[in-house]
Amino acid sequence: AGTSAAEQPPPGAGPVTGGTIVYGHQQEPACVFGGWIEQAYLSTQVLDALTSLDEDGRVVPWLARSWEQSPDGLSWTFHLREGVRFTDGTALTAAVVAHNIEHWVEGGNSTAKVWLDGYYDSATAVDDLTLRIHLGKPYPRLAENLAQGYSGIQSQQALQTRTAEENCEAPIGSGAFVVDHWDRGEEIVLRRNEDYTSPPANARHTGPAYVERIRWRFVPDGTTRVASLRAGETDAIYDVPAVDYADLGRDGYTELKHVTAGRPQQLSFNTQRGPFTDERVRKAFAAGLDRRALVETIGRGVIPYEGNGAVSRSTPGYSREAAEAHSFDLDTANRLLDEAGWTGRDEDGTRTRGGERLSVLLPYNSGTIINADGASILQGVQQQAKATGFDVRLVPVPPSGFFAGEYSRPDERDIAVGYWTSVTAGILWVNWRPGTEDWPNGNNAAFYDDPALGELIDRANQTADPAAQEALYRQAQELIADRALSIGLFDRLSTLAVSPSLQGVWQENAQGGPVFYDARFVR
Amino acid sequence: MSAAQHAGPTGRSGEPVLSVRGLHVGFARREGVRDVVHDVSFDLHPGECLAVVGESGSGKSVTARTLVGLTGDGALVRAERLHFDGADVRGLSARDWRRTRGRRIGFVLQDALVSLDPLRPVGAEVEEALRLHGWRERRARRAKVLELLTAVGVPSARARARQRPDELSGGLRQRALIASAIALDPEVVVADEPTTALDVTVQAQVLDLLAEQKRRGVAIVLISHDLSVVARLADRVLVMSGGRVVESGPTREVLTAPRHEYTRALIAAVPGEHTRGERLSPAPAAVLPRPRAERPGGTVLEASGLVKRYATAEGSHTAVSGVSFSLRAGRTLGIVGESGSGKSTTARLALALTAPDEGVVNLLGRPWSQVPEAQRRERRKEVSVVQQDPLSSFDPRWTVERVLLDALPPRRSRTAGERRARLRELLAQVGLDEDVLARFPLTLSGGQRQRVSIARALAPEPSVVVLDEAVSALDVSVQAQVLDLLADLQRALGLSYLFISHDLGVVYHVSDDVLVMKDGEVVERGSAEDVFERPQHPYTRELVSALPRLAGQRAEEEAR
Amino acid sequence: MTTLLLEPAPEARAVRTRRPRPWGVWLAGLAALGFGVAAAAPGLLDTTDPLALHLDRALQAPGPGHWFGTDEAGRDLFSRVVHGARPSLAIGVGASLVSLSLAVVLGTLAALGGRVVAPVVDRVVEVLFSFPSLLLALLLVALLGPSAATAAVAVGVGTAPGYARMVRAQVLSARGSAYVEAAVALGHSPGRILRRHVLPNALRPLVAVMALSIGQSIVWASSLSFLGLGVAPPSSEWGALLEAGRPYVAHAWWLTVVPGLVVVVLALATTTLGKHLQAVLERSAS
Amino acid sequence: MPASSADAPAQVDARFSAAPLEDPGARLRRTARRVVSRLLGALLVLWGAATAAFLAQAVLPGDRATIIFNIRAGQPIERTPEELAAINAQYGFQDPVLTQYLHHLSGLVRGDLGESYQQFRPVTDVIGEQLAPTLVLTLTAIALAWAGMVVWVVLTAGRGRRTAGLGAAVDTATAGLPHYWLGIVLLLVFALQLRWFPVISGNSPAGLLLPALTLAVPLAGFMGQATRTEFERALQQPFVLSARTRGAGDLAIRLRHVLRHAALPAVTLSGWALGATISGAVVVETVYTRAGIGRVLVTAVNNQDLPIVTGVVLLVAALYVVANLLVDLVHGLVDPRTAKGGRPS
Ligand SMILES: Nc1ncnc2c1ncn2[C@@H]1O[C@H](COP(=O)(O)OP(=O)(O)OP(=O)(O)O)[C@@H](O)[C@H]1O
Ligand SMILES: Nc1ncnc2c1ncn2[C@@H]1O[C@H](COP(=O)(O)OP(=O)(O)OP(=O)(O)O)[C@@H](O)[C@H]1O
Ligand SMILES: [Mg+2]
Ligand SMILES: [Mg+2]
Repeated sequence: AGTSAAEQPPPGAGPVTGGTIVYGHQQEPACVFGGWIEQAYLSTQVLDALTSLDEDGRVVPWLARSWEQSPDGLSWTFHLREGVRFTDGTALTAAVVAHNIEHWVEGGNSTAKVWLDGYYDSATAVDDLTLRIHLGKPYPRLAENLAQGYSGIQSQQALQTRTAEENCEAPIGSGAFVVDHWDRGEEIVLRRNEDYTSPPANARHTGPAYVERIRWRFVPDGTTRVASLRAGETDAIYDVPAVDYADLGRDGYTELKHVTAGRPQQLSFNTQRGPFTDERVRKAFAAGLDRRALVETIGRGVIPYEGNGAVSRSTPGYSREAAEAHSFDLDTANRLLDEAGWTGRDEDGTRTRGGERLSVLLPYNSGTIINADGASILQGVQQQAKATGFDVRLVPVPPSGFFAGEYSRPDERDIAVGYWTSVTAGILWVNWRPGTEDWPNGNNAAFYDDPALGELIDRANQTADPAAQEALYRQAQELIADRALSIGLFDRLSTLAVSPSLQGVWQENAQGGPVFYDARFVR
Repeated sequence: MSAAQHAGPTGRSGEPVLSVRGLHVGFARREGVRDVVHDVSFDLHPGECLAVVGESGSGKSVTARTLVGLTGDGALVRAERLHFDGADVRGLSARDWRRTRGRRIGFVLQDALVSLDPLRPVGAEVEEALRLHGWRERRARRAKVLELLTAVGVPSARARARQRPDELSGGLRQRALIASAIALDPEVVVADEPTTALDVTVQAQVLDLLAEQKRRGVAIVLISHDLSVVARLADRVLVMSGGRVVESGPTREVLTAPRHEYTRALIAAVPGEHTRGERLSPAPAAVLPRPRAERPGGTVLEASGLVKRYATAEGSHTAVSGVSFSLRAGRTLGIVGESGSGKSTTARLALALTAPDEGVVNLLGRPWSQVPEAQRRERRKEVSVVQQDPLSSFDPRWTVERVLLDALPPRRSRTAGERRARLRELLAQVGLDEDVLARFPLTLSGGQRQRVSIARALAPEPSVVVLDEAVSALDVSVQAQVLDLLADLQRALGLSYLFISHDLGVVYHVSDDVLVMKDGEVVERGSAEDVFERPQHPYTRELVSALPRLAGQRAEEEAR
Repeated sequence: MTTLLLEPAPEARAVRTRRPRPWGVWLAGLAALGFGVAAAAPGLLDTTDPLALHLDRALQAPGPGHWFGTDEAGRDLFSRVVHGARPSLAIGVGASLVSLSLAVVLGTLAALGGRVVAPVVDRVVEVLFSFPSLLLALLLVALLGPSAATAAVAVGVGTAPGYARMVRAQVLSARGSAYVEAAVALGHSPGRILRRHVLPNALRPLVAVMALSIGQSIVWASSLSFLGLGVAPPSSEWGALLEAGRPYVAHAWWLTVVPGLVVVVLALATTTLGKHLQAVLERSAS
Repeated sequence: MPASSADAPAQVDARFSAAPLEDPGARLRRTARRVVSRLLGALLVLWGAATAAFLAQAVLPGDRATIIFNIRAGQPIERTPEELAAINAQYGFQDPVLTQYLHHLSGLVRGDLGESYQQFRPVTDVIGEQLAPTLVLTLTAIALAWAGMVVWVVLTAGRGRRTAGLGAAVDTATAGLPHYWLGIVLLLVFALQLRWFPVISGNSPAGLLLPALTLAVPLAGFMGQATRTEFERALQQPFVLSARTRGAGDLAIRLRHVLRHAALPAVTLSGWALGATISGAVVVETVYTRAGIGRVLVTAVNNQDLPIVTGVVLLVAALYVVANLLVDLVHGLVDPRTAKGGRPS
């Protein structure tokens, strides 16, 4: 149904300013600013960050005109743009930014905190427009990380004087848009900031945005989103279902696709308990899957297959070699399992060893982390693994249980699945840092506490020279692939479909969120 | 078809308003068409009342409904002639029928008490007839409704019109129904059992109402299985049996000198003062007399100062107040009274199914109502009950056999064989075949059900049986059989009966002593003869005078 | 003699005692038999593996080879529907059982509990009634994890209060009936009367109600799947199938239409049989 | 599913020779007594619901502070006690359960439902702004369901084997339509293909019809099943024949007499539907992109935003109580016989 072509702008039409963009997004967050990617997307519209990423993933100036690190890498100096004012009239100063960073670390944004944890020490205002961030360890990719939507800078006055509710619903930033109002359950309406002066360096124009308003509607159902775009009720939609992707493109809609950097959707094996403590079993599992065929069929050619279990292809320092490890090879898989002693078979065809079945538990968070396509792919994994004698038990975990920490302990699962967006391979540190007694690492999904791997990643993180750093990151990825600690499935995508009458929409390069600052209608 | 078979004009001139010849009505069944009315013919003149009598299922209602084109689903109607007011109605369209019904032919349905929409005020029901036939103006309709209700004898019509049927007594409901039937001054009124289920006094009023219509020139078809009703109103009678007219003629002739055997049986079956001590039904019921230990003489059941109150939405309602009686061994105590007078409540008190608020009941000389139920359970076999509505008194899932087995006292008959023998004995006592054992009560006829109910009551070998309206739901002829059966059983087994009925004739027929109740109180007591021949209390007098009698009895009385 | 049919009018039909339509009942019986076989021995109807992937045959429309088409991973929908009968019926029957047993206990207590127990039970039923069934389901899933059993319990508990009221009314009416009075008059003990008369008569209509509720339960359970609370994939439970097919509704109609139709057919079949049963019971009871 | 047959109408009773003309004082007292007992009952239900909600929260797995923290952060990991201290202190999670319960109740008594853990807003605000769309949707759906059901039943009930059979089959089939399936199909056909309605309904009046229809069609089928049985039963009642003998036509009888008798189970069902909306509406709200309580509830449960969950539970209980009162009222209007002694069941 609904294969009608998009309405093209009439011939001779040209770009105009003004108008309201209706944008169909999938999830409604609790607040505009926060630790979720949904919030980062919204924050980017109303809050400016210190830095931005260009199409090649390079850091470019935003609120920070320029920056430099001290030779020992332990202190960063950011020179702020002059004359920037928050929409409550207060000025952007180094003290304000320092206050923001302290605010995140103290719980104001736990995702921002994750990126600074372990490195960050303090932030001070050297003068009005010079900010100094002191680190405990060198962190060469700090500037890239500050480009994420979690690091939007808010008015200090607003943070200090307004209620939590007000700052949740309409944070005060210096961004291209301000929150006009929020009809919960329906939409957030953003209004153009008429006095906007501080676009990022990779923006395509300066001054206020072209369009007057954005109606950021929450349309949870994928079919409805596509239908609304086709019916002309929305000008752009997020998260195009794979099955609609080709049709929309053919019918004249502009499609944007961003492979988010960071950890792709992957399977991490429990290396502390159960059958996967044996490396051969992990490798056999990997070899027994035709992951590419599975992803490409169910993803309908839209969702890219990702073999690398550590980072995705758009991440600086990505290792292709790691991605190509463990190709589909049933013979190898069976041989490895035989070697590991799983030689018996029960009536279902599941392998056994000494009366124990080769049964593994794969819980996943249904709905938020794993969408419908993802769930299908996991079912495919389950089915393919059956051929080599694995009994994969899939357990969809509702969000409430998931966040309550169900299936988070080593004795509760054999495989973990999930992604983590990031702008650098620094995500490796988050995911693979060995936990210690006083600094446990709940994000180490493989429960793989290898000081050598941790040290390797840490060294990479602290290496200032990009080439040397990337080499170290690659080394870490290959180590992970080599030991089959985690195997990749598919890349996490941010997709947009835009009506032909709207031009100039682009995706910011940290997480693929839509940027409407440069967008304008063609009439 | 002989002329005698249809009631020809008897001394009346002019055109009949209704003329029927050779009417056959059948219903389509899976097996084919089955006729239930055969070859019925009659003429009806203005101001004349034709009665159709016969036992249940004889085709009276079907004939009546056919007269207004509402025979029923799958009905096949054939007639040589079906004329209304000189015009053939056989080919009438649905629309024309609707114009005729209500306006030219008024119809009072058989189930009068449920024939008014229970959710609407009765005024609206009467008004509907007017509205359907061109009375456009609401105010005029309202006025007419009040006029009609007043005319049929509804007191304070304005208030009553606003009440719903459940707020009205049966008599008032029946009157409202009649009001809606005569609202448009129809030429013909068909009244199907207009007085069944009414108390005698009310019955008399309704009959008067119809007589009034007759006087005004309306032709009336009166359907009834009650000959005494017919005797009061009808000019001519059509006796139906098995869908056929077996006899017809002027009322007095048919009732005093019945030619057909069926008519004679029908007349003989009507209980009353004449029939006391006599059989009502022609065939004697087969009773196996069973030798039995003589009961000690004297009082078996004794009640004194019984009071029973019920809490209602309006407060407390006294259903029974200060009732005392004593039932002597081997005798029958009749309780008679209009609906709601507390008869059933008295029965339940006597059975200790409900506890009296005041007063006591003694059974066989020992306290009965005052002891805990656990102590009574053992003694319950001494007193049995035949309930008002036999069908609902059987568990619908149980066969007759199970019903009866359940009633056998466990100790007397231990083995299956003994029990079987006892069942056979019981069935023989009540005159039933053994093949009813396997059947469900639902599939039995009314008379059979009542017999099963009686058999169940006899099973524990009681000395007292409480019979609550044991024959009210039955046809005269079946009623006659059951009454005879009860009498036989009493004689054979030495039973004592507490016999409750609203039917004076029945009570007179069976009772040795009588209690007359009104509004929960006993207004008169004494021997049956005293109460019925020499009523003291005005209420009793009113009852007795309202008692309809057959034309034949009338004649005799007049002669006396 | 002339023959005429007087107004074969609708009113006439009103007089007729309604008889069940035998062909409808036969069809329903046949369908129920089919469902029963699919649930008991799916291998008889379909020998293929419902979960086997055929990545080269994804999203094929119904046709030869794949009667009901294939899904996004090339799994055969016919096979899935057949193998989904067992969990689906388990939910339907399980939910009905849960709901009716709860209803019987609550309803009987509410009717016969006397002055102390009955009002308490009444209130419990009311609170259950007023508690959003969705929340109940969400809570149960949070506690027990998503599975057919959870879905059955969630739907069952959610629908129980309605039935409990029905049972209460039935028990009350049976207890007030003339045949119970007759049994009392015969001197039978209260326990015996409860066992022999009150409960059997009060609960008899529930047989039909149960048949009616099976289809309904499956539909309700399938709504749980919509919220991700239904049976865990890759189960072929029909509600889960429906939900899994939803993203493809505009491209592969069969993925939703077929399981949807199956649920509707089941509902029709059980309802028809239930009504028939009710009619049979009523005929022997009234 | 309320049983229709169970609510037996008050037995026809010839015993009251005439309704006694009662004194107005008694009636007033009786009404007052009934109002008070109804109010008490309503309070009990609310209290029960609040307690049930509280208990449900208590038995849910997981540490509440962790959940709040994790959801705010979007990361499902273990937290250190230091991280959780602030949240524990803020919401009093360390207090004994009984203290928390009493605190909870005393808040409710004051009309304070607390503040959302995730939105930092008073629960009354969160729910308040979603209540209207939900009510509008439900009431419209109920109205549509009634309209459709009445037309369909009046046209098909008791009209011979085939028509009546078809009518009943359609009832059953529509009652079995899952909301989300019906919703998507209606959306694709009427909004996308025919463009009669907006795809995103929002809270616009034009966007109300499809979502309401989605809820209404299965409800109509559901009500139709109950109504049809009663309708066919009523068609066989003597008063129908009685009306015919007055010359009334078929349709007039169906509409003026029979319908009213058959309506009671549907009235009861409507009351139930009003209360059950929350569960049914979430699907429709999602498909049609409407604001409403259903989505609030699902989000809140997923987020374990317990103050909102409790608030919704109380709201639904209150709705249920109100719906019940309305149902009683309508019952009394439709069948005045029941008004006297109150509704049986
Ligand atoms: N609509 C119908 N369809 C089939 N058979 C019918 C129908 N109406 C009546 N009958 C049958 O026709 C016969 C005559 O019934 P009818 O109602 O005329 O009896 P009746 O003389 O009025 O009896 P009663 O005194 O009990 O009212 C009965 O056997 C009855 O079962
Ligand atoms: N269980 C009860 N609760 C409330 N009122 C009752 C109850 N049983 C009987 N009554 C009332 O008590 C009065 C007497 O009723 P009862 O049944 O004894 O009358 P009856 O003489 O047997 O009438 P009928 O001839 O109609 O059977 C009536 O007004 C009746 O409404
Ligand atoms: Mg009759
Ligand atoms: Mg009585």
